[in-house]
Amino acid sequence: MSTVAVRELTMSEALNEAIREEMAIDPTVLVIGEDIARHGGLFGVTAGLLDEFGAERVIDSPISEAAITGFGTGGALIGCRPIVELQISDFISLAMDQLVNHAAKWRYMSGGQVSVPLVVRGPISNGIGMAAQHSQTLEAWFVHAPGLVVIMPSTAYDAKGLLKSAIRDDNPVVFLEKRLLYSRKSPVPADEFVVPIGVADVKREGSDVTVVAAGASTHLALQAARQLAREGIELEVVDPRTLKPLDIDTIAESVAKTGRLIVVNEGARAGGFASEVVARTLDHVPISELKATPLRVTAKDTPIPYSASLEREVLPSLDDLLDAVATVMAS
Amino acid sequence: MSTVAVRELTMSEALNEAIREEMAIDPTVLVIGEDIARHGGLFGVTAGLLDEFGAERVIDSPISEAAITGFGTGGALIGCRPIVELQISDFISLAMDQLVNHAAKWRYMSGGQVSVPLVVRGPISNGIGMAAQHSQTLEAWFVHAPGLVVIMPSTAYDAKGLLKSAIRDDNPVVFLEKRLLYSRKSPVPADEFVVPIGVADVKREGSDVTVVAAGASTHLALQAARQLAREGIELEVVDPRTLKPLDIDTIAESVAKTGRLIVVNEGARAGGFASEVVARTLDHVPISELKATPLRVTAKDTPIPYSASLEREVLPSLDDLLDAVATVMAS
Amino acid sequence: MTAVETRTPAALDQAYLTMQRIRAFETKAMELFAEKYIRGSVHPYTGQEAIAVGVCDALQEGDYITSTHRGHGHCIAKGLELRPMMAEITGRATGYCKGRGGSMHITAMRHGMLGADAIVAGSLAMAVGAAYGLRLQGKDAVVVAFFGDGAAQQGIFHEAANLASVLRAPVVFVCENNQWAISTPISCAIAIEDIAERATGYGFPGEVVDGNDVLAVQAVAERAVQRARSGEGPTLIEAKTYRITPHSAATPNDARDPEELARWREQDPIGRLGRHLVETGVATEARLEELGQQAQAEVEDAAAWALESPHPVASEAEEDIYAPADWLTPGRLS
Amino acid sequence: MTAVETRTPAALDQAYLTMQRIRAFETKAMELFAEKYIRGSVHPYTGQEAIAVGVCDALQEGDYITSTHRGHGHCIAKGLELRPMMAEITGRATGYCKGRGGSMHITAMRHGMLGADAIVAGSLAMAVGAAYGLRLQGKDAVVVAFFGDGAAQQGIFHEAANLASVLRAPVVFVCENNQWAISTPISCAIAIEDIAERATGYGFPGEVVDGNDVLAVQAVAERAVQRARSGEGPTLIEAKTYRITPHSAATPNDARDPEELARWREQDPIGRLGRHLVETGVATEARLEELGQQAQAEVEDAAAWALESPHPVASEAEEDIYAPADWLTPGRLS
Ligand SMILES: Cc1ncc(C[n+]2csc(CCOP(=O)(O)OP(=O)(O)O)c2C)c(N)n1
Ligand SMILES: Cc1ncc(C[n+]2csc(CCOP(=O)(O)OP(=O)(O)O)c2C)c(N)n1
Ligand SMILES: [Mg+2]
Ligand SMILES: [Mg+2]
Repeated sequence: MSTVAVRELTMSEALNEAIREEMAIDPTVLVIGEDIARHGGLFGVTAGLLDEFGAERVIDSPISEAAITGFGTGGALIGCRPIVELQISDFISLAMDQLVNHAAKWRYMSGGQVSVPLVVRGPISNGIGMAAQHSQTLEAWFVHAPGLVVIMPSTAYDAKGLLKSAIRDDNPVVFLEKRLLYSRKSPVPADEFVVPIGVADVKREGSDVTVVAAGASTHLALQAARQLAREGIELEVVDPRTLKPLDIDTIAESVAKTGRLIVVNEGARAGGFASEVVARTLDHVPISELKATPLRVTAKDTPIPYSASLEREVLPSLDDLLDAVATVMAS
Repeated sequence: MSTVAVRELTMSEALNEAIREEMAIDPTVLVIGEDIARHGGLFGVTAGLLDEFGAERVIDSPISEAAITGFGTGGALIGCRPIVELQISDFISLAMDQLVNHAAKWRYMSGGQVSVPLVVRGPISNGIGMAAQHSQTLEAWFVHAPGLVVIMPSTAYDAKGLLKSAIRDDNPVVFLEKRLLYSRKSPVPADEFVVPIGVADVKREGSDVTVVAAGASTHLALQAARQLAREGIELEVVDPRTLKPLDIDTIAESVAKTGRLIVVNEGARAGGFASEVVARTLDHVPISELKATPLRVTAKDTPIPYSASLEREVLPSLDDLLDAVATVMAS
Repeated sequence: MTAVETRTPAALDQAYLTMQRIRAFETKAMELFAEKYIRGSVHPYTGQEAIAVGVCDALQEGDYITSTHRGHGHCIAKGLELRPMMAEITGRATGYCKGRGGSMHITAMRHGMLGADAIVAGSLAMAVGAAYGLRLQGKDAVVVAFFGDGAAQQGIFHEAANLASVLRAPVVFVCENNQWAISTPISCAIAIEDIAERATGYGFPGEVVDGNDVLAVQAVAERAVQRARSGEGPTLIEAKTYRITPHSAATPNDARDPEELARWREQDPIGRLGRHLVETGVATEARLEELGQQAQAEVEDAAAWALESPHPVASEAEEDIYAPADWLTPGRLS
Repeated sequence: MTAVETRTPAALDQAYLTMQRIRAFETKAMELFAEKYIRGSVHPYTGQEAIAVGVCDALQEGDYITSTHRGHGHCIAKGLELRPMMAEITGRATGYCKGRGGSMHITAMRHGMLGADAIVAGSLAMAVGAAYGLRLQGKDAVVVAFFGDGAAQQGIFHEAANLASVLRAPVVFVCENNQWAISTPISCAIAIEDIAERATGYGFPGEVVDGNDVLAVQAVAERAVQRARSGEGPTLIEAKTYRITPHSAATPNDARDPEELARWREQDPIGRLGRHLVETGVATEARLEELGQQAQAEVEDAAAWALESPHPVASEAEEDIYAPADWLTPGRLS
């Protein structure tokens, strides 16, 4: 009995709705983070929650990333569903032990006695001159941490549906939001909905090249696809949405169809998520079924510089992707 | 004028010699860590240094992994060459911010004004029932951190030569030692020598399959090679020794020769170093030159369990490697 | 020794028995390690029994604890059963954690044991979150976080203590100052006398107690637990003690001054409670002897049971990583 | 205001000028951000000038500082030049860091500036290591680590303070308590009055000072620096102050009570020093006016120079990641 009512929401509005709805349904959901209560979060994701749900469930924390992550894990162990906001996702580096050695492992180490329904979320803040310590894209670290779920949405719809699922999920979820997408509007149904974790979304169908791209990279891929369509080259854009567990079936199916794979990712090149997608795909699609060598379009293997000209040079660009497509189409 | 004098040393003796020699040459070299002075390190790597060089340069630290890593970075900035021991390499998770956001980035962020001659070293402690928080193989995280050098030696010779180079190197180096290799003896020249950083070593030549494997995995690969040689299958075992920067030329050259690539790595499967080697190799060797789809032989994507039967099941085994070889030889 | 009147003979009997259980359990565990039935390591709680027992006696049904690498004593004091504990540390399928956790990771939710943690100080913030979450759920439960003197130098100690204070979380921080961290004396780790002093930097009370006096520990713990339960916030208890065994089974060499060790052996908390019970006529030597033997017997039974238990099936190694999910229904499944 | 006798008119003149330079620099930086010449953000030091100036006046050639996201004031007080600073924050090749660092990452080794750090509290342990390393090299240098009130809740603050104490590192911790961390009042961050109290938990002195009184700050800093230099170990200075601008250019909305802000504006450190200089006859209104204009002019010149400077060449983006290496020769190359 879902209606067709659909609004245009920014991603931050969509995320805000997701948290608000889940807090309204489930009194064990709480939010903690720096400047998330009074200020409503630096990017508005938690705006209004303090007034609606009170200071007991919407907590402005001291600047203690490790402790608030551990706090969330402890709360999750005894039946709450904490959402921990890290103001910039780079700061997860201060909580890696709490996240990886504790939240991610507690269920396994306990032999399945406990579950850890924790969400740790924060923005990926590159592209706006925040420099090296505020501009990292670190999902590869979390993908390499068994026990974690890793999500990176590209649209307001996916962001809302996936955050609701993440809050309801009984596992620790790292939820990465691209800061430059917060203000981007897209249609979101007014009715209650969730987006399943672990299911990729083919954002555009195409027969020539499979482009796997999540978050901001999805839009780069779609932009390239629109442009190349005029030249008669059809990209299939697969947005994994969840990076761990990865929906390899959808990716492999697409690559088996197109015979060509390009992975776009804003993380540093060495050891990045793009490498994982390439290697993982080869477990499912033998090279005999490939028409071209898989390519990665990633950030350069450098810290992110401050100046605009340098940052532009380091991050993956439309031209980089177009060149990659030309290469795989040529072979 | 090097002599032929060669002793058999364990890896921990070799590491100890490397530090001792460098401390004797260079008064700015200091060592800090938990139980590294009085006790000489839990695994003897720093044994005797306190007596020889004194408490000012050989420091038993409080249990503060983040601070001692930052301490090392600060010392490096003003001209010292600190060696920070993390008692078990898993504890680097407590220092990720200091290591990645500080040590790794300071030179770049300063526009090349400073260098950070820091060594952060510690054991990979799996295989002996230390369980999930003491048994991780995390090099993939560090490989994904531009600015870091990452080293993982497989022999006493490489360990000594590479640690000396790491101490002399003007960049932050993460030096990962396999605990089960500490007591393994191999020949080490009595004369002064170094092993260059960033240069792989072909530990065994072979024509059929290139097996890239570092640290403990090198020995698994060599074991498989010896066994398969009897069946007429020749593995070429390439030990990268340095994981970042990776000597891709040597790897690519070998793969171009054999047409087959298997990467062995003890890290968790998803987002592991093996994925990087596969993707990186494809940048240099097109699939048209490959006889088989590249394979990864890794740990399962799980936390490391305590019990022997479970831990054995999770870590990569000789059988896993033999199966992989059979697969690539069959295609 | 602190006045005894507050406690019934039965309770004292029980405290003595529990301390003997811990002592016997650790002695057996070290044997089993030597015999290679236990992998990794064992960190005996020997000499510190009065702290776990005194503190846990101050807790009630529904309260929780977190523990450390040296956690067997906390488990036993919190009421865990010896058989599944032995099975866990010998890596059996019948262990509390199905053999996945081992000696440093015993978790037993049904006994209010949130888990032992092999990361020094790693569970302090978790304890604060659990305490806060329990209160949010309307329970008047308290969480006790045990940790060592060495752990007090970890950043998370500072963050967790401060966070607990501003949130008035019902948590009690119990620092077992045995004056050594492996081979490192406390004098190399801090430049102050009492770790308890640090509580003033967070705005809650810090108390120093003789950690080898079970009755003194219990008295201090009761005040702290009461304070936490009534919503007044955390307390930091520093219990001065000493481990009378080496750091661990895997680190047998002990560089500590034998005389220091000898002095502390005289302060053995079990001996002290025993002498006190006899002097005050609460128990006879014979009764103490009997309790010691009972503890021995229980531990032997647990070990035998454990060693007869099956090892985990290798094919199950990939189970229990993720909890089942059903995002269509809010609230937890498991 | 603290007695003035200790300082020459010239020194006071200089202090006033430096504070005006900082004020003018930040005002200009906010303009340049509004005009999109600066990316990311700018965190003005406005209102806290007395702290950087008072502390850096206590330092000598060869001493170092570490700084924060709010670091321009520390840089100017430490003697960095305005032109390459402006060039850095406008992302030019002529900046101290060739435009790679930006506003939150100015490093200038030749001026003893080890670097600003955008990770709150991130450079505290680095400061300890630098201080210790300098002493190991036989230099009698001191390192000052500036940080905010919010930073005092980070674990690394605790670890660094404790490590500095046990190693007696020649470091001075300067906590600029402006009572807010972005939108979070100090009352939500700590449950104590003075952050300086925490020093007792590490075994070194903690001192509270009026952070808007440059002479008072300088007096306290001189004691602390002297103590560090003479090998007696660290000091924690808590300077009470207030930022009279919003948190940053990127976070313009300011929820703080306007009356609170107004009260603090009356305590403006520049105004206070100025009034003091006039009252004590050290300077005339005219002279102060002149100094203010000089600061303005220097800043305008720096901005003009910066905006005429070239942007970094994109092709150089991958330079300066790794230092050159020659493992055959011990000792550093760069
Ligand atoms: C984060 C971390 N660092 C180091 C270790 C290695 N380690 C295990 S026990 C121990 C000493 C702990 O000392 P303390 O906290 O006093 O506890 P005790 O062993 O004395 O009971 C150390 C350094 C660890 N397990 N975790
Ligand atoms: C580790 C970390 N957490 C959070 C932030 C985001 N942040 C930047 S400034 C700031 C407030 C810092 O407050 P304080 O230390 O009092 O310094 P102030 O801004 O008041 O000068 C925060 C939370 C950060 N940069 N680093
Ligand atoms: Mg101890
Ligand atoms: Mg502040």
